[in-house]
Amino acid sequence: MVSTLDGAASRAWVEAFLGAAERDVTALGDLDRRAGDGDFGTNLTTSVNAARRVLADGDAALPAAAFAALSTAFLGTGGTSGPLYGMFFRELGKAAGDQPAIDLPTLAAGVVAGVDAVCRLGGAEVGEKTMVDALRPAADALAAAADAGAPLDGALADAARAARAGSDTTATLVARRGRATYVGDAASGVTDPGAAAVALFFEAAVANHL
Amino acid sequence: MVSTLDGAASRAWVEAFLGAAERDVTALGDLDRRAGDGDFGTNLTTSVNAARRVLADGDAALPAAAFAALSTAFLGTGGTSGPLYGMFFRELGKAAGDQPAIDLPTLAAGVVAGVDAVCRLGGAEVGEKTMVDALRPAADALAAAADAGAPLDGALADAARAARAGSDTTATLVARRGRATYVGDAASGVTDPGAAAVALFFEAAVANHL
Amino acid sequence: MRRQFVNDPQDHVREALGGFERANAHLVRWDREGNFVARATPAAAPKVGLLAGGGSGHEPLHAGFVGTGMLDVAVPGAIYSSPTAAQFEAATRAVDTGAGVLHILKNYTGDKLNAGIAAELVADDGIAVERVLVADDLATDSDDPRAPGRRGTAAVIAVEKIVGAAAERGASLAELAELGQRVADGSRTLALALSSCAHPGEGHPSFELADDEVEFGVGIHGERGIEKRPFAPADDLARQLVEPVADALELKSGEQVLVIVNGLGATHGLELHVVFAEVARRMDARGVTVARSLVGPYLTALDMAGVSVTLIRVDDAMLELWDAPARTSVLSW
Amino acid sequence: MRRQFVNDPQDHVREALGGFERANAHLVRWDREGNFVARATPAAAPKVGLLAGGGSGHEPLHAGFVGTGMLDVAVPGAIYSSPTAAQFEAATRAVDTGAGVLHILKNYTGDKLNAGIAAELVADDGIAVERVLVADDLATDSDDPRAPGRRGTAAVIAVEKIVGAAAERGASLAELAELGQRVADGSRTLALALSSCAHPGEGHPSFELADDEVEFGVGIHGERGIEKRPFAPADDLARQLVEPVADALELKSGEQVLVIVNGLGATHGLELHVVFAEVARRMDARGVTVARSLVGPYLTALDMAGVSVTLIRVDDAMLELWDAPARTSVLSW
Ligand SMILES: Nc1ncnc2c1ncn2[C@@H]1O[C@H](COP(=O)(O)OP(=O)(O)O)[C@@H](O)[C@H]1O
Ligand SMILES: Nc1ncnc2c1ncn2[C@@H]1O[C@H](COP(=O)(O)OP(=O)(O)O)[C@@H](O)[C@H]1O
Ligand SMILES: [Mg+2]
Ligand SMILES: [Mg+2]
Ligand SMILES: [Mg+2]
Ligand SMILES: [Mg+2]
Repeated sequence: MVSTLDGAASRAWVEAFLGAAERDVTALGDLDRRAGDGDFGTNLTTSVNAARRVLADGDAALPAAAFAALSTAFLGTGGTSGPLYGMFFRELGKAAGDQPAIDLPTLAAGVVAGVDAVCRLGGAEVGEKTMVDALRPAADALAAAADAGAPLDGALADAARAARAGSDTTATLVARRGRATYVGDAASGVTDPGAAAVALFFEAAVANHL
Repeated sequence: MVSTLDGAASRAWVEAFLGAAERDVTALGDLDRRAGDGDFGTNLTTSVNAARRVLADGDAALPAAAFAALSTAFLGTGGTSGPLYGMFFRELGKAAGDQPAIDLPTLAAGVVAGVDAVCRLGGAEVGEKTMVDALRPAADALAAAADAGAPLDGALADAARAARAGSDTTATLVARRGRATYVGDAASGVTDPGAAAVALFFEAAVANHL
Repeated sequence: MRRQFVNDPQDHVREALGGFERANAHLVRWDREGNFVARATPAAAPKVGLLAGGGSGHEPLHAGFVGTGMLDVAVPGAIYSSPTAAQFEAATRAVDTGAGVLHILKNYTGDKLNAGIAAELVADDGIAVERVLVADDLATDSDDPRAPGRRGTAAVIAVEKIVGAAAERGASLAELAELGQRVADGSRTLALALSSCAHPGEGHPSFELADDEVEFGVGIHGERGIEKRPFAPADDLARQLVEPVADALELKSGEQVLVIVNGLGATHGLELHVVFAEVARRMDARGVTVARSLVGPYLTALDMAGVSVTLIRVDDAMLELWDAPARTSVLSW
Repeated sequence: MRRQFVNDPQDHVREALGGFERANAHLVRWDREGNFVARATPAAAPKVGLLAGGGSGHEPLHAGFVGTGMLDVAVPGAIYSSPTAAQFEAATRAVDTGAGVLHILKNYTGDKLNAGIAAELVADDGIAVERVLVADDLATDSDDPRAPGRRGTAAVIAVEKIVGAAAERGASLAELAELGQRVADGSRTLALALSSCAHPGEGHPSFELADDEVEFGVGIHGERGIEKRPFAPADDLARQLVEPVADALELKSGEQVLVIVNGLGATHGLELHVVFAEVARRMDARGVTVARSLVGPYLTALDMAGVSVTLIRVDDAMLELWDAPARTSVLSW
């Protein structure tokens, strides 16, 4: 049973996410080609490469540094997903502050603040076929686990399941935000790539046996 | 037997030339289409119309005014023929000065000066398939007649025959000046329009029974 | 087939920025790290920093308007894409002298999102940011409150010039935001294309037109317009652009306008001036004074053949600012 | 098919001149009778009048360079045709203040003939005229003494700017003619086209190119170049233009040049700056200093897609004149 996430663990999580993103980038790009403008894959690759560079320069001892590296990388990437992910990860880093290790309440607070930032800046709500459909359930799961005093690893597993389930529902939704609105019904049956990448992020925490 | 050209006669000559040019403009334009860049007809029409306007404002009593009207009109027209004709007619006007009527020596001197100006400015000599092939023989005929003390009407008839003959020879020549050089052998057999128009000018004097 | 002078299409904008910086080293510097184009010599006295940013492919916009009397910094995105939040952030920080920074944006979701994020990021360090949003494209006017609003196009140039002069004179951030928004709100534009544009390295334009039709109401990204209309003489096409614009602004006899007849890329100067002549005659017919005008390729859509007509309602104070000195690579007087 | 904003093709130039005059009324006036474009406010002190003229279709050349510090008058012919002798004459008379008039001509038979005639006509009234003949186009270099000589292209802009500044300072006609000819003689240009141009009202360009070839050594009138070459990346094409030009001028390490990378009409600013970047690198490689540069559509061939590269050998005195103030609708500093 793991109760906190130190610098090394945070970095391992982030690296696992970058690896998973890289592995699935073609499939994700393909989703955007079917239900968007097709640049999600290119954008994601740019972010992943930039994140690896920033991570190398960061303070390996601080959890905040790992999330801040993701934030910097995504904020330096084009498209709609880049800045929104960037602000999401930024809230994670801010929540971690200068703590050498973060506990579940801290992580949950950061994720909730991150999802709030995405919703505020992007204007999307659950059910509009965006990354929010994966982010919000994950945040809710973490917050509930934190309230219940649950262990961190179990909470992350809950969050991953919730994010994946939320991502899967997007295939049944009609886009009301972003470029997917332009293709309308042609996008029905297609999972939202931004939501799928969120699922990858939380699954990376679990796969990495935190 | 006519020995001088007064203002009315000069004007009648110029008007006869404008009429003939207008009548033959399509055929002349066609020659330039076959052995040049095709704009001779348009240029000539512009000059003819302008000349009529300028002529209307000129002093009908002065031979110089009739030739000056042609000069002004042609100098205000594009192409290579416009400015060269303009300078040719300018010399005629200058030779006439403010005389109320001009005699053959005056006319011959003006025509010779005009042809000299064309050769100097255009750089062409006889045999290069240009207007000079009609102008020079006409000038020579007038000068010879003046030297011989011949009457004006006969001299003009000589000049017209010489100009026409010179113009006809251009069909056998290969262009060495102007745009006709660009089409090379394709122009063989085609009369030079600039030379043909010169023939029209001297023939107009004869047809007009000066 | 369309062809362009291009090496690596992915690197086209960066290569061009390198060339632009070198050709205009007396006026601008291209910060490669932050990826923005700032004045070679920053404003001496503390003044509000003026920033404009957006996708590339619209050159000379915006970098061509960096210099004394206009912008402090331009932020170029990839072709037809928003700059990143990181670019906006770095550029904003670079030109803040303590008096705050004005973001001059054309109304596109990505630009607003990324510039908005940058504003939040710099707010953490006490840098004040205000925004002028230019939304002049009449073709995208709509009553639907959920619609994204009119797109922003060439009116942004007038905003940059007028606000630029006021900033040079020490106007506050709030004053500049108010002035700029007033200029923007008094502006409308309509555009039409005779042929669409191709991206560097691409052989075909984004859409094809029949010989007898024009694309009416196009934007600046090679997207289709609102409808096809018959090809017609220049004066006729000019009227189809200017009359709805004048109507939308409800221009009254006695009012003054700035006119921008803008080439969208491949349209020749002779054509632009023929169009302008008719636009000016239409203003005469309404009793509206053409106080000042710009005619040329100022905001392009790559190699699109087409023209946009912008009218900007101005008062004497705005005109006085328009006439104030500017030293940029494009506008200079 | 190509289409243009045009009413009556025959009237296109005049309509455009009307629009140009109206858009730039503070700078120029279009004398409709004499058909020339002169400064709105003639030079105050007596100075040598600077005149440049030639066919239209090359806008912004030459009317865009009329104003303080550059030309006194521009003489526009029909599209791709010489102005008439009458136009040259009227324009020459209009700008003579007693100090004489300098005719700045690009080397074309018609321009020389008509301007030469005008010079003779005004000589009758004691107006002195000298001529600078710009013949920079390396593509038409030839050893044949009977050949018409190199065509004149973009180097004329440098002549107008440098001589313009010297005229403003009171240089004599003979001094200006000598200076201008020296600038012209130290200039060479090469151009290539990715597609040819169509006249206003015409649907098709003057020649077609295969997708994999470019027309190398084109002039500015839509005529074919000297040969076809394979289409290639921008840097490669830029080198094919700049290297022979630098060789022809026998540029040595330590010398200084003005560079003009000129768009022939439809080529986008991004592309021109990419080409310029490579041209500048080639100068670096030779140890030649790019002292100043112009990058943009300054001398167009209607809607031709292509670029010309001009190098102009300059000394410090010429650079000082280049930097002197100018106020024209195109160049202003
Ligand atoms: N308004 C929005 N709020 C939240 N997420 C959004 C919004 N618009 C788009 N997205 C997300 O961004 C993803 C697309 O990202 P990307 O392809 O990088 O941007 P763009 O749509 O600008 O090309 C979508 O799959 C969706 O998850
Ligand atoms: N150098 C020259 N000297 C004398 N006449 C010339 C010369 N070049 C051309 N011409 C004359 O001009 C005529 C063509 O005139 P025009 O079509 O108006 O001019 P352009 O050749 O410029 O189109 C030719 O038929 C020829 O007679
Ligand atoms: Mg996308
Ligand atoms: Mg996109
Ligand atoms: Mg001809
Ligand atoms: Mg011709």
